[in-house]
Amino acid sequence: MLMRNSVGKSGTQIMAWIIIQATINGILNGGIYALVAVGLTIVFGVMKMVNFATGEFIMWGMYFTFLLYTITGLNNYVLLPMVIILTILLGLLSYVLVIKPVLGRDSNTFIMVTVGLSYLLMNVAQMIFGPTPKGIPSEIKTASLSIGTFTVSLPRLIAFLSACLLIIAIQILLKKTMLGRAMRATAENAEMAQVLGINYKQVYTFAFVLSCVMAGVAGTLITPIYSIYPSLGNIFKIIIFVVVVLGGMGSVSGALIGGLLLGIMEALVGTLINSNLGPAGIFVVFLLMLYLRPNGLFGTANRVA
Amino acid sequence: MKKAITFLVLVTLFATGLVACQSTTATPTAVKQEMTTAPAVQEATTAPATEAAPKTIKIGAFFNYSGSSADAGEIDGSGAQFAVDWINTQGGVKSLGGANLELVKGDTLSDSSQAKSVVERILSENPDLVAAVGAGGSDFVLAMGSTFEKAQIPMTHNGVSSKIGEQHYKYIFEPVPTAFGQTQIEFIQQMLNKQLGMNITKVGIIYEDTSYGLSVAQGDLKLAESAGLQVAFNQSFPQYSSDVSALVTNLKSSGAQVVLPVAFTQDAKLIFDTIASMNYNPIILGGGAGFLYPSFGDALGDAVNGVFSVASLTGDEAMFQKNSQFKDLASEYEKKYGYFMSERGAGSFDSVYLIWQALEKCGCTDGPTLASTIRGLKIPTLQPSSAADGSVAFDEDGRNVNAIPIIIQWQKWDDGKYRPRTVYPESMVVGGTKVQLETSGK
Amino acid sequence: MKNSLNILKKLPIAVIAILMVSIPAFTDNNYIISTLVYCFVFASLAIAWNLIGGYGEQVSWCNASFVAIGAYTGMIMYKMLGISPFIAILVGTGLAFIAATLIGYGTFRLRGIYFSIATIAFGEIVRISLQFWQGLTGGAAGYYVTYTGQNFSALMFKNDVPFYYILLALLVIVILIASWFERSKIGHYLSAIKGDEDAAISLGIDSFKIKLTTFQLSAVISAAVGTFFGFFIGFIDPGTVSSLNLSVKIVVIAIIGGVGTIWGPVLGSFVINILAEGLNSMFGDVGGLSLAVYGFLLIVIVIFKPAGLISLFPKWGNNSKSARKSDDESTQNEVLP
Amino acid sequence: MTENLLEIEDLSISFGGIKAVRNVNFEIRKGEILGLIGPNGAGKSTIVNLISNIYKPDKGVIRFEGKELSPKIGTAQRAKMGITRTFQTPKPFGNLNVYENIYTIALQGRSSSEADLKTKEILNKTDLSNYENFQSIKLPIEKRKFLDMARILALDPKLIMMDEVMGGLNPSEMDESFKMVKRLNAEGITILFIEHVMRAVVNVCSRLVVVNNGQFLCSGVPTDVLKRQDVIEAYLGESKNHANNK
Repeated sequence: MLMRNSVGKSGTQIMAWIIIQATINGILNGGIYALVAVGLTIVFGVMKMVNFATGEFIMWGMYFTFLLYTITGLNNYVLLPMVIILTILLGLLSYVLVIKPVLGRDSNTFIMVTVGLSYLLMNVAQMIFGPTPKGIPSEIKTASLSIGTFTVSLPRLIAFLSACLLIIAIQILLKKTMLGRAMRATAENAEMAQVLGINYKQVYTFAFVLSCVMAGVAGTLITPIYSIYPSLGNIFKIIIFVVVVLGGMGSVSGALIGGLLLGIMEALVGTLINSNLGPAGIFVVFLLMLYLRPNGLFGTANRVA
Repeated sequence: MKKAITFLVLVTLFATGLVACQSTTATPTAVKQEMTTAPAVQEATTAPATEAAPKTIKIGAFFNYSGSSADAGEIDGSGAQFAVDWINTQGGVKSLGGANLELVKGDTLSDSSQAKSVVERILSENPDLVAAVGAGGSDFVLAMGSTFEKAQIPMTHNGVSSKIGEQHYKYIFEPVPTAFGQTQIEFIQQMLNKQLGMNITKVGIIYEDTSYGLSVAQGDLKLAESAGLQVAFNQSFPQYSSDVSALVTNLKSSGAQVVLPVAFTQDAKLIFDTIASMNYNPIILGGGAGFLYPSFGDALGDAVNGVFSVASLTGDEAMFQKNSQFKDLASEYEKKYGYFMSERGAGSFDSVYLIWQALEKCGCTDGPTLASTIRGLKIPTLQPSSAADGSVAFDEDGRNVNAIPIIIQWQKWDDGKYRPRTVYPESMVVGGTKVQLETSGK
Repeated sequence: MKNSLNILKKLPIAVIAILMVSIPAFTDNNYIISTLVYCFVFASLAIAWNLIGGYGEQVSWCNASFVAIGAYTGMIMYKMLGISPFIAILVGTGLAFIAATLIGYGTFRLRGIYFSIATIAFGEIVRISLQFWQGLTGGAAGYYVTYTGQNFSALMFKNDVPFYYILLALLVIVILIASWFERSKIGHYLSAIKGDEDAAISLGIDSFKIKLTTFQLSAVISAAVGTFFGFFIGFIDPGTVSSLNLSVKIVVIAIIGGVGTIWGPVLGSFVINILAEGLNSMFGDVGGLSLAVYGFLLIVIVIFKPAGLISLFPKWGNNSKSARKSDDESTQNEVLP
Repeated sequence: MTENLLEIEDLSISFGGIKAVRNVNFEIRKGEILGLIGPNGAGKSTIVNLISNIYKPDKGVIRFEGKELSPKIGTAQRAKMGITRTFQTPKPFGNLNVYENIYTIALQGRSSSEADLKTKEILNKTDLSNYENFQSIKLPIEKRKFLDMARILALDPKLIMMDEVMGGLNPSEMDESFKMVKRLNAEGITILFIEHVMRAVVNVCSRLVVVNNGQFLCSGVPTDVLKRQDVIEAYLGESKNHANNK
């Protein structure tokens, strides 16, 4: 069909262009997947728990950005530090009121409270900001770099690059700092860590808040791309689980690779077969992964964050 | 009040159940409670219906006030609420002793599987409910339809889907048109190609994979091909996508000159931005829905200028040219809600307006009579109509056979704000509004 | 353990049974009837989930997919071939069995959360497929029942009372299956696996087989309920019967009620459904408020009732091993009895 | 000459290049208490895991009652055949009480009434009767070890591999355990006793096999084996050896 309609160029040229462009799109979108998945990865890796409210923290990050924009009128990237402060507060609040009381209970409990939390965050957002999608005027939202006939969406490129930076930063935090070592020890074995004099409660607090901050940062970075509305979290709700597991259960760098893989996969399937099957493509690949390479792309069963 | 009672009954039923579980000794009381509470409901449900000449007439408004489609729900609700206030300030239903209309909100939670039970609840809480307006979308209408049929309560809705008519409902009325695709294709042929001398041969159709998207896009496809246009690309995408670049990549390579997208706000914005960011400038002729919301204009800013879309109706001069009593509606509405009267707002206004007119005409509140009165109405509404006097005309399936869709273009109004303006068909265009091409798709 | 059998014989059951059977006689309010039908449906679904998710602590996020498989099979066979749902139910459950085998076979060999995540992925695949194969499934437009007068074999009724009795009967059957399961060998083995999988295996229990069988049972029940549920709500599309939200609701009901117990999910279903209705009825006018309160209450219940609401009724909850476990976890630091 | 219950021929396995067990050969005779000793990381637990097929050997043969055990025969199946093992840290089914812990296992191949009788019998045999309705995760450590044993007995095992059962017990508790081990053995159950508490070994074992660095070192009756120079060296070397084969 595509070939029939391509004026001037030959079918194969068109195909080549499509495939390359699709790959570019895939990489960029994969960056966003990685970005939003980092938060979940940390909690998952350190606390061995699934946070169903991650999407809502992203959404709140966007609303914080919107709020600060309406007050200050500043560009969303400039607002990042202030957003981080606000998300830290939100994260701490959620941790103290919701997570702390259920520490040490089974996984079902944690799932339940985070499901409840996501309902709460989503609908409180609607009550405060209303259901109508909000947007922040951004001069770059449709900007793109052209490389030959190929185009690279600027906001997505920025999101992608910052995803890489964030992940490097977190890797350094985990590998080099005392706190990072404590987190990894706790991830390995909470009891053992306690024996070694690590206060795992503090580590958990830090891990959870850090993951909220990551989600918040992701939110700020994607404001030029998506409208801001209460149920935005649903866009990513499912995909981030896949990214996390594909990346190897709490491996931060794994999340990046996992995100990219899914992004490219989705783009290629979506472009070459049918954009409705893009997501399906993801999940089929994912199930295959589970069967063939159960520990994710990177090795060990209980991966350290 | 009724709310409380019904809810209470459920709780007691439930409580008695628990009491029973807990201790066998408590069971006699449990049963007694049951005995006493249940008939209470029957009284409650039957009593008010017998009142003559009610002071207020209750109309149910079933929209998605919360959940993922809450943005549309808010616009729907505002239109209906605005209509009710507008009617009451004019003295309510005169033929019923000036009874005021009262809107009873039913929140369908953006979940069509809940729609049915929401309707059931509102009906049981308000046994004196006279009529209803809706709905979040055609799938919601389909989910509620049978309930209204059984309860014999007329409902007017703004959900667009050929499927609804096929149900042969007796109490469901659809003032809005369904032939969107036809108008879009006509517009390309008549306006763009004939009058403006463009040479458009290739169109691309992309639609979100929902019942609404399906029904609009399928219309487009058939008609475009029969009209000799080449459909260079035709594909759906999942609602609330994280990325539509796959779609746009193909679209661009297909060389479509006009893109017919069907989507709601969030996806509409994403599509639009992606098209722009890929340095691709087709003419964009939206399939209604998200391309008409005020928030679409806000999200795009200046970029919205020149975007076309098909619509059932919109809040510009066109809608009151037939009937001067609507003259200041749009401005009053915008003053009250802070955003212009869009398709959905005007549509749900119409829904209430029709019920009001029917009530006036028959001076009755019983479902069957009211329904037949609505079916018999031949009055002008906001809905653009093929009839000279702009009147509606319902067939036996409750479709408004006179309704015709329009094409709007987002243009800068004198106050510097961007709003949709009717640019096609000519019969509906007023005040020398012209299609502005140089801006489109930028 | 042994008294779980007697429980069924206990008087309260009889009382509830009489109560439930007689309710339609007391009210002609279809809303109350239909709300109770919802309670029955979700009680059955939550019990089905509870088999694998509660007794086995293998959290499944795709039980909605089995509901969808049941509902769609029923609808499609009726709409296209005019076959009564009472027959279609056999096909639906069969398909669900196969689906469960496919998921379980790969993931039950793995430990930890793999199974859970795999179910999420599978759920999405089902939803997307239902959306995509429009020819068969009607795509996003879905299927809907067109009411053409009473017709029992086609599950078409003027009001919901017949559904009330059908789904009440189904619930009773499901409860009986669950209580059989709790006493059965496989039930015992599963709770051993839940206790310590390595130990269980080293003691001769084939955990893979046990988990798979349980999951299949859970799927089959869900599909059976799904067939009737589809005809009851009269309109199915991928978003309604196959969404992660529906799966989550099932899980919520089971956990709030009390996992690893027979009556927990039943209790949970009544609480959650009536709570949701009540909240929507009370706060429906303020968009978002009712769901916000809903979320808040979920958190509160989980924090303060770790073993689920069933722990409010000791003699109903505590006959179950798993319920007792959660209690212990919440009171780990208490002194030995 | 008593016949062999289990024979190991030239058994080897390596994890990521590290040879945890290298060409080990030894046999377990019917009815004996064989002590498998060696310093930490010598490969004792790995051998147990190989016999119960938690690990699959890279090469080598395991024969049980003369028949070769193919790697296809899984852990659970072997347990049913009578090849059972305990873990270094007891693994009770925390969600069940003591009775249920045993009953569940006893159910295998028995009707519920038979299982009930079996459970009662085992409870007495293992001095757990007064803990019958005790929540197993609340049991004191030495009772947990007994519970592990009790569950195994529900399988009517032919071979029990006891992996460092004496760890973390005080002398009096140990003596209790000795009695228990001897009693079981008296009932004709063969026991592979993995230990590095020398006192325990000397007390219980009729014969010893010593492994070091994953290799067979020597075997014989406790008294002379423990006199051997290489054995003593192996143990002295233990402090330098920090590898962990679990």
